[in-house]
Amino acid sequence: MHLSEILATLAANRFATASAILFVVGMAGMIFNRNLFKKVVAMGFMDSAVFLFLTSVGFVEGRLAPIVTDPSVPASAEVYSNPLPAGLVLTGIVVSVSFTAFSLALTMRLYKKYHSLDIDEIMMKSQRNED
Amino acid sequence: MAAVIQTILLIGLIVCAVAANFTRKLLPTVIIYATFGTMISVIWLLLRAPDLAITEAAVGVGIDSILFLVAIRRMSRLDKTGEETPQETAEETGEGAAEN
Amino acid sequence: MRPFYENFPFFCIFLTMLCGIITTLIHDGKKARYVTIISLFLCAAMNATVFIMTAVKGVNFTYTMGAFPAPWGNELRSGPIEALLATVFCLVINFSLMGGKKDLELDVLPEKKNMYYIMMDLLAASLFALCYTNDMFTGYVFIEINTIAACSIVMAKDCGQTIVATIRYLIMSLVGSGVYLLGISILYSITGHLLMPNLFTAVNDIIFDPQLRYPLAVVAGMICIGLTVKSALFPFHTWLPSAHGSATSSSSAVLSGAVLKGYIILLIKIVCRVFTPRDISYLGAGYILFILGAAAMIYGSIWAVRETHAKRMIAYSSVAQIGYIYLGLGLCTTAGIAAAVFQIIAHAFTKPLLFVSAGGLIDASGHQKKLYYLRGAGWRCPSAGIGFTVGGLSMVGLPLLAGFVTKLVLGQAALAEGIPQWQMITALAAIGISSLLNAWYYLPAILQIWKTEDEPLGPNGEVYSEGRYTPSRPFKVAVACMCLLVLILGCAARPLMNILIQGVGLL
Amino acid sequence: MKTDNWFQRLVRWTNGDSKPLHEPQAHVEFPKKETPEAPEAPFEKGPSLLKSSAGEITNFSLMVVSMFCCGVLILVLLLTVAYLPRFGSSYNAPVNEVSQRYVEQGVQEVGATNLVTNIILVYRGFDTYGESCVLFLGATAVIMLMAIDRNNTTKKDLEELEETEKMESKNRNQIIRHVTMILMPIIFLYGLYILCNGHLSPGGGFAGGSILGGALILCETAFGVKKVHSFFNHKVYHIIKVGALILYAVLICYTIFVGANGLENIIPLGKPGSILSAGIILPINVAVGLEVACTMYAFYIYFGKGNL
Repeated sequence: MHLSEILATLAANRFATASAILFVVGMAGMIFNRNLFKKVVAMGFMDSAVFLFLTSVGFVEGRLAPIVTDPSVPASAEVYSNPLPAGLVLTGIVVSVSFTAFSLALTMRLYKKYHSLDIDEIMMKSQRNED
Repeated sequence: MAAVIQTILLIGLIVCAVAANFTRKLLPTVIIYATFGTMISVIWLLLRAPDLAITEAAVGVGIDSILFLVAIRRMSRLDKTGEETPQETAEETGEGAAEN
Repeated sequence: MRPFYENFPFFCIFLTMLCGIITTLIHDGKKARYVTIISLFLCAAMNATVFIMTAVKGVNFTYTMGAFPAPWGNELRSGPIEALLATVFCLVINFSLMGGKKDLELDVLPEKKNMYYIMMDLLAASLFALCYTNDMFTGYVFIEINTIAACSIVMAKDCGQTIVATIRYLIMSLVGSGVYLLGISILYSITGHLLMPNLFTAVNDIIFDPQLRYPLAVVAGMICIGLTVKSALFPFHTWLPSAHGSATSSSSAVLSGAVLKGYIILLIKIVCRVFTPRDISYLGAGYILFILGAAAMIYGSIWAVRETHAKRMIAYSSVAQIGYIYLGLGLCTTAGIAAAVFQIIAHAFTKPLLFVSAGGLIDASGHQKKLYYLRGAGWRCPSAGIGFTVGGLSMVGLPLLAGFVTKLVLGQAALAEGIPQWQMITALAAIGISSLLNAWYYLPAILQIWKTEDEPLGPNGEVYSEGRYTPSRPFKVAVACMCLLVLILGCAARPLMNILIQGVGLL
Repeated sequence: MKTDNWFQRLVRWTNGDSKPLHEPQAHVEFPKKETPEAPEAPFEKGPSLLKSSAGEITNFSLMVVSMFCCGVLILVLLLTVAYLPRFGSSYNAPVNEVSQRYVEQGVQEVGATNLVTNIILVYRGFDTYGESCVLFLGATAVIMLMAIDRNNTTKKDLEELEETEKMESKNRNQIIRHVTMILMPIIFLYGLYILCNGHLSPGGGFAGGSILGGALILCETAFGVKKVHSFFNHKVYHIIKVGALILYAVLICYTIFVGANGLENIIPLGKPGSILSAGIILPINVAVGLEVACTMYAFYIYFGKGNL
């Protein structure tokens, strides 16, 4: 595969390309950023990246949103786009909210106890308390 | 035309995600997060997934940012040094809810 | 009309979920406890029925969740291995709850006890679902339930250290599930399916397609990485010792005995049902799992040798034992996978036994957690001492105990025909070195707890040697049952191995 | 200690006095880190939290390593994307018999004209039930952490909480109050519409429920926690949440059991397109919506106040 070919495909699959970059940015934020609050925000970005990719998989050029306008006429699969990815993403969004809330609650408790959001500092303090 | 709008929005998403990692304060991070949510819900409209757009606008932009703001308010109250104005935060929270 | 027992997997999942929801209204921790334990014993009975029915006939069955057949609706699929593992999980959770009762009362506030049992109920439900599911996305949803419940039972102790451990655990887990979800999304985009049997045919079609082979390899890698992060394989194990070492003892027992295994079962099912073991080794993921497993066996043991904190030592030993499972899985043969499943079962009983009895010993020594202060604790609380001894010796690999059989079957699987020579040598060397290292840290610990002369005083000069410490009856029952199960697994392994090999064929 | 020969070490080990690999009396002193004060911009006046606990990567080598890892990962993923089928084409693998049946027979088989709702609530109802359990667990976990108890709250904290409560009620903003008076009914109505029309138009339980939750939160910010508690207190919260979840569980259990055993489903589907149609979807949407609204409000209130 030539580089030009690859670039052309990347441009055509722009949603997938963007979500790949977003995913890595979010994951890097989750792993390397020391601020707990930002880890939580980065988690939101990472999840959104996956959802973006999944939704773009369901899109078909020139088809309508999967809501049947006239139920008396049998729907044709040629008219509506694929509804399955949207269903999966809907599930995923709600899951990610509960995780956001949970990790924020943990962050707040840690801030209350150690007065810091820096994970390294918090770990150092908690180990010192233990010894 | 559609492709151009989509590309602009996608670049905006990436810029938001990178910017959120490098802001100094926490409040801008939340605002960037809300911007990100708004953009992604527009993208979902473009991708013909209106269910997702509504849910993201309500959950990702509304509830998530409210939670972040409340967390910041609670934590800054724990900071004894801070004399932050509750009114300001309350207004923002109200706006977040009204966006729904 | 299907036979009635085929409904049991579905009943188990929903029974535990409903118990969890109803427990919200029960504010009395004691009643919540009874509800949980009774429902779990019921589930154990139901899962055992499914196991016996399927193992005797040597079949598996699918169960449509709703009126719509498989590619459209959800589906459960059950065979001997799934049912056996679900039974094991019920028993493990129950024994851990029984054995860790005293610690639980100390560590968890009374008004929050019912929430602890909610988490346990839903944890059990998610483990059953992970065992039985036949759909990748259902797997993802229940992985998330499992994650949140597992994190909550770590933080239930509610001191600074456990919250730090929880957030580290949570972040690593979320990275893992994000990677897993991206993996199944890419898989969906190239095959168009989420159901395992349909994926199997689709993957068989495209595996030699030069265009799609690379995405497929990335997918295999991502699914493996996502699930190994969550099950704490060697380079991703950093969260495990702090989470398992600092939680209350029933939580540690459940986490190491059941939670880690849930993800591995899903991985085994994906390896067998979506890909074939041969495909996995063709795509290169099998070798990576094998090498990481071997590295984990040695690395975890070395860190356990250096550790002086009793529960963290056991937690590092978990890292090593998880390595055994991945070593078997990485061999990518039926015998290897059967050995991995056997190790899952053996470790599922041995590690909770160790954690629960360590909790008892620590209790008998005035809550001092360093190994040094546990000296003589075996005499103060004989049941806990016996439990620790049996568990430790099983880990070391004493014949007639479960751990020995694991090493034996793993060795046999590695020596079978068709395994490359370097894998053979690596596997045998890793098993040998790891056993030696296990002996190095478990034997002194066992010797110490039975030592009578020069018992230490507590840091403030307390004397523990006077008076015996009386453990509660559930504790004794739990320790006795788990010791017995470890012995049975060690003595009667041959028939079980036959069932497992048959079951892996049916996966 | 280090001068011991191997035999003495062995003896000490068998006595359980020391660990062979463990340095005797290893006491790790954590170096006190000098955190350089970040240069303060003149407009940055405020609590220290909002100022400079950004926690960026300060260590240079770590930064290089992380950049390298990210670069490699991005390259791997982009190469994968390059091999993926083309975006938006109708020949892609996901456009297969599975999605075809969802589109063509969804309305007849399940009854809702919103095909996404069909999928998440009926075809793949088990997944979605698991998802609402995640929400339930999230709420339980947050309550477990944030509810006021003797572990996380001291007397001083309680006093402080009361003080802020008083201060907030004193200078509650008039503008917000009036705007809320006007907006509240509209938002509630909108939420209910989205909730109950989930099988006919975009939306459904999750979106509608979070809008309702948002309305409750707005109510709390404008009128104070006491006003909200007059109609939504701890007891009501528990009853609604558990009731909704049990209703959901019973409905989904019934459909699964009946469907799997080939029995006849007695719930009528109704005429597609009317509000009372689509069998179990409408009650499930209402149940989910109530649960989500309760959960969102609980998140908010436990974050801010620590009790409901």
